[in-house]
Amino acid sequence: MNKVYHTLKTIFLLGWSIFVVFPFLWALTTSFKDANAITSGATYIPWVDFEPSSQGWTSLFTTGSQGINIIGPFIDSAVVTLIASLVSLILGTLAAYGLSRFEYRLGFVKNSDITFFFISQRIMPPIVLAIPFFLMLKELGALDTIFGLVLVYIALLLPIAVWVMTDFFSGIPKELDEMAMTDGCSPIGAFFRVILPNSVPGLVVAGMFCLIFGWNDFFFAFTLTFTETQLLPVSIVSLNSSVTPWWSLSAFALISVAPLACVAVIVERYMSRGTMSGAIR
Amino acid sequence: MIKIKKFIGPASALALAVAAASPAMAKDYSQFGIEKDLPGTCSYEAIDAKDYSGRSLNVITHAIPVIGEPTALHAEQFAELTGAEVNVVHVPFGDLFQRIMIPFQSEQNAYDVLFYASLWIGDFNRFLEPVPQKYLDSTGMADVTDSFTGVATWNGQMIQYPMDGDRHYLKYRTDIFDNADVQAKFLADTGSELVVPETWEDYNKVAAYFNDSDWDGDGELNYGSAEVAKRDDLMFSAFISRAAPYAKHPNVKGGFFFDLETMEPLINSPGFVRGLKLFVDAQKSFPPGGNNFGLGDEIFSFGGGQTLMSYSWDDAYVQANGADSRIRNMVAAAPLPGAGEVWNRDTGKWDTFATPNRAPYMTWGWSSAVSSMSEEQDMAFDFLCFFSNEANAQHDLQIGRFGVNPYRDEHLDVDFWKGLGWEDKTANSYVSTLSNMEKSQNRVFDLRVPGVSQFMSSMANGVAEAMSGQKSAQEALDGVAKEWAEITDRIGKDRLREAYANVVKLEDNEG
Amino acid sequence: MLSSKHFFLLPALLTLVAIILFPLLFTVRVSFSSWDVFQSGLDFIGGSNYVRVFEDQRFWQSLQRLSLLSIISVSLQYTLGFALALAVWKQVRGGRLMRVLFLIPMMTTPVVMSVIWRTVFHESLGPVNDILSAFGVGPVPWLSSATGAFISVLIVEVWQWTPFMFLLLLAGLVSLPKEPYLAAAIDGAGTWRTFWQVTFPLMAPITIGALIIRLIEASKIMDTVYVLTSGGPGTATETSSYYIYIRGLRDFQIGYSAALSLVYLVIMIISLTIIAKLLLRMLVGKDE
Amino acid sequence: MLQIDHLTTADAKVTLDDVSFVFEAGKIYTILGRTGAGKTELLRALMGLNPLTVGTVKLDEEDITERPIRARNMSLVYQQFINYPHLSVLDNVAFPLRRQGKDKAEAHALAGQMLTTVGLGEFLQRRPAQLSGGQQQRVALARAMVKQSRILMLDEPLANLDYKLREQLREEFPRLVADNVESVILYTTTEPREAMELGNTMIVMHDGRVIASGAPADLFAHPPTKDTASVISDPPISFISGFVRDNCLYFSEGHLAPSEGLLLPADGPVTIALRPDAIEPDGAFNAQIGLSEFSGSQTIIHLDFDFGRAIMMVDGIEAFTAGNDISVSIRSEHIMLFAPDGGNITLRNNQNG
Repeated sequence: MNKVYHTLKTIFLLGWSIFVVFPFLWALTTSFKDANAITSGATYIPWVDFEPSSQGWTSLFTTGSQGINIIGPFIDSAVVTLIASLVSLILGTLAAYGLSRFEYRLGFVKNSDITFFFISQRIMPPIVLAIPFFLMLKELGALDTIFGLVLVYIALLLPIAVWVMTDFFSGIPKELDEMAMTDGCSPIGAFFRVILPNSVPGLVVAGMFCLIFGWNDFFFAFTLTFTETQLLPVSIVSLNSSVTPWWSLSAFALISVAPLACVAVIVERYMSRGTMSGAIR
Repeated sequence: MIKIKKFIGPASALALAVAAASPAMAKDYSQFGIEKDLPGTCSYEAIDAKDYSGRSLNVITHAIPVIGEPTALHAEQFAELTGAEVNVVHVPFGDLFQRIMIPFQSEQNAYDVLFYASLWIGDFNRFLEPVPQKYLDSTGMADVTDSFTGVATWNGQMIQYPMDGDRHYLKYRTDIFDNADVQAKFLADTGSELVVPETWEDYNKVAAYFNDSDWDGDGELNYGSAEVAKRDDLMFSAFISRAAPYAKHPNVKGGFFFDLETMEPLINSPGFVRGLKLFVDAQKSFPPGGNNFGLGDEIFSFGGGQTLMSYSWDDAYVQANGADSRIRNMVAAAPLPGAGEVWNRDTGKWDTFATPNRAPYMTWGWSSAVSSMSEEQDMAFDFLCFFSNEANAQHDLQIGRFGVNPYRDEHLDVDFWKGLGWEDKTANSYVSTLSNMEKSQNRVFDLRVPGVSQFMSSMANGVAEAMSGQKSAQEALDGVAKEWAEITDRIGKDRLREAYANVVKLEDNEG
Repeated sequence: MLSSKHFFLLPALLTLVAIILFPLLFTVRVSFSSWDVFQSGLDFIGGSNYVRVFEDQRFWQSLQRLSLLSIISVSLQYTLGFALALAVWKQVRGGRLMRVLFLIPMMTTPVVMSVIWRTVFHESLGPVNDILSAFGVGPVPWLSSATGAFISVLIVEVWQWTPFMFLLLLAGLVSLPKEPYLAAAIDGAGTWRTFWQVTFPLMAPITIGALIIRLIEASKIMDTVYVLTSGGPGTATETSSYYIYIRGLRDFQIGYSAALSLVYLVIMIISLTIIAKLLLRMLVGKDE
Repeated sequence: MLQIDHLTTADAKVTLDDVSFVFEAGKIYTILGRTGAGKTELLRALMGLNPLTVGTVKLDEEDITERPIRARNMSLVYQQFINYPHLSVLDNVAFPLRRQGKDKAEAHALAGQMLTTVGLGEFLQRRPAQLSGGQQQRVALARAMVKQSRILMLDEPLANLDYKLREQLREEFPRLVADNVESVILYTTTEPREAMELGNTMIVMHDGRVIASGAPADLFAHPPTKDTASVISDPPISFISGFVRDNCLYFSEGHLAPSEGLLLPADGPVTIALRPDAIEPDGAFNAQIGLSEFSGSQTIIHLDFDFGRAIMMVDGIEAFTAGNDISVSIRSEHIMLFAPDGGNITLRNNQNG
């Protein structure tokens, strides 16, 4: 029985690993193909199945008509994502702490309604907001700027930060703050001196989600910029012409995954230590 | 985005100015990838003489490579020649319209120069700057064919800058059609001669015969027909090509999509329904996944040698005959198949034609324009004029993935194409097919009216429903007609009629 | 106390309201106008856009399709994510590598990965049909049949978002208290019973949170459909947000798409609230 | 001196109802009450964590009702072992000193001393999570005491410890707090023994009110009300509704209760309280054995009499079979009498005794 169970488990894990890796492997081999290698049907191994070409990779670092230079967009993407994530994390953490510790009341609006208001922002499909955001940023003179995108991304990411951190704080006993206050801290001091240092796991998770959703957003980056500011997902679709260069897209996919794969390593470390206890609930 | 920034200090700018002022001495511009500069209003030499340093030009264009790559290339050259900063943004086709329209409607001066599908003229005309006289008089403009001058014109004024000429025609494999063994076998099997299809019924028949067999002997299965059938791609074009000969009666005037007088949609008339039935029927000869092919898939499929026939723009043709192609010079062009019976909406009857009725579809085509909000209009027009100058046009025509196709009389020159290594049949059939379309008196143009995307996406949706078997052809098109009537009401009949009259004028050869 | 409690909440609340208020009110206003491709003014046409929404079969069908798609995909993600989390929970050998690996799909950009998936599912040039043909299967119409396209979208969604469930559930498992397991072991409960009687109930709060958040995100599915199938074939994979996108940005019917959006929003908020309540009652046996 | 007047709270599961008391410095007050009696709420109200609807808190005649927590000079040890997880043991204890503005060296020195006092001198650099439960609670105690606050509150500090540790820490407790002569020490507990052992004064709470207070021994011997008696007794005291007639005490009609040496009230109904040690095996009363359980080295037996139920406690572990009959005697010196509503009742001299 136990043996059967173990075999099944191994098969399951192995199968899933293959499923996860498969598109990446396919992208890897495709990134070394050219048009001829692609139109002749599915092939897998360079030199054996097809003659490799480096065109997919070089086109990502070439400026001019032969490719898209992704270095600029890479930096823009990183800057926008990092700033927006940081601001969202700071504001979201403060708000989540407030919501988990104090009672707010405004007419019939209570804490749970405020939390719901935050989270409900995620329900809205981006398309709803495209035109209004465009007009708003136009009035602010913030179209096609990093600032404008950061502003919009904050609205996207703040709810995530509030969600994760509210859950996290509700897992930290209130007594900890009270103790800090009896020990001479103001409520704000208690937060910074005691709660915050104990919130690293929550902050890691919230930060991770902010980075993921910020880095991967396509729609707003696409609608709210013209030529000056260009984020990574948008620069890749500039290759999505009526003739799709499979090779460049594949190389690009692999590159764009790299930064967040590092995040995965960090997250895994916290996860296996079990310190995320309250971080996600 | 491709950002081209060229820093030309004051000293070199001065040097350029001096060079420009000094008496002409043919300079060598071959470092820009062209063979040689050709004389003309906006030749390399003429543009080299201009100094736009310190100014910048924002350009929106299609994704790389189709149109996107030549845009980036010529932007790079333009920047180098004039010292201007040229910012180019590339957008996938599906979103190009909204990316241009949102700034237009909200009066945001986002782009100076726009490259887009010419049929959007109905929506964009209010926001475009008419081409100044100076450019109308340019050498390049004089040679543009009548069709494409017409495409660029709105209410008698040229507001788009012609830089591409697009139309649908048939592409087929000569190694099969001209193969005596195959011909004999075809005759034996079907009882009829193997000829290039004259009607869409023939096309479907031939496609079905050759489907699912390895007729090129490479060990992989081959298929009958590759068509653009993906709903949100350019499927609407494919459908119109197929329906046009059945619905466009050479003797009936006054509108193809609508009755110009009443603005009643004609999209569910028997001609269109016949076309749709044949389109649905053709699916059985598609390669696997063929009913979800976008243009790119179609080009890969036919251009890669997988299918026997295809019809769309020149891209697949040029690619199939490119230097590194496996099927180079095994491909020829022919007019789109026609129809033996044509619906006559005046009499309400099918008229029979001894020679199949042809209705060449001058579909879509890329065009360019300058925004009327632009503060850099002089530079913008110079850029467009440079983009399509004689040397650049010749260069771009040769590269299939650029998507630039013949739009000047001089491009319809067999020797030019032979110069690229095309053999007689490949070059001759191409040039004659294109020239004959220019001469046709029964051409169909795109529905160039406000809200064209709504009409086309409604139509594509109906066609897709029929293709997937959700509805019959008649039901699907009845649904489309109903939606078209609603759209017409929303936009306003008079506004539409006014715009549509421009198209009908071209179709009825009055333009 | 008064000032400090506002110190915490107000910055975020005001920031969000400031960013979101205008777009929201604007959308409401636009939904009563005829803003279209030919006219961009804010005229007033009463509720006729809303009347049109209620008669729009395509919209309601897209909503049904969306419900089906998101419920199936989220259930699959949850089941698989839980199974994976349980499988690697106590896995020592290769455990870390697998955990990192299992997280990665979540980190990828949907719009980019969907392009890759499109090539994977390509019916004549892609590897899946090629491999299947080696077993004498196929060619499978992955993207060109209604069922195939629906399943393809499902596969991509499951690939991309199972890691999310995996992360939340594994983090939950790792921090479970040990006592109930001792008790179960003393009672002689087997693996199966321990799971249903100890693990599953203890994980209920995490389960609810994860399901709700995933449902919210899944209901917005857009990038995958946009790249993979464009809602086709026919309208087989056209979800609500993609339909709103077609109406709004492809057709440029801004007024009508605003009305669609708001109706959609109200429906989503109501149904998600109901689902949340139901889940709470089912899994925890209480309200709130 | 800490004086509270009419403390009343609202808006919580357990509310305080008009609690007044005067606490003196240097004394240990044990607050005894069942879970939900309002002990924790009282402490929280003192700290300013639970908003008051009515009432004042005065420290040395000064009204501190509206003062923020941090300015009240109080400290609190929680039932859960709560320390700052991110700080070392030493920094945990130094934390309040640092907040008082002491420099790092001084704070560390004082904290180190205090930790040595509580027996954790070797663990200064550990994190709290690396200590046992008892040690964690010692850290918490050290942190609470180190700042020499005027009011030191301990909220069931031993409740979550296992039996042995609890005994050990309870024994040590008086020594540990002996230095805090300036402080009012409040110690809540649910265990009568603990309250009686540790407290100079015992305060009994029930339903959000103080129902009795005084020296532990007095209160134990003469609880003023039925509720007090009930809270103080462990194992639980049994109550039987009886009556007095003709100067005789009856459990019920036909069941005369022993009353030698008891003062009895006037004729009428009365609540008879039987301490567990009032009943002993063998005697004139017959009962049926219900549940029996062991508590330490004693056995507690639930008995069903004809006139009601009561609990008997015997030394040693003995097996009593449920359902069997047993005869017991009831000793009158362990009987207490209350009014039928549980209140105090006026007693007269027993003419028999």
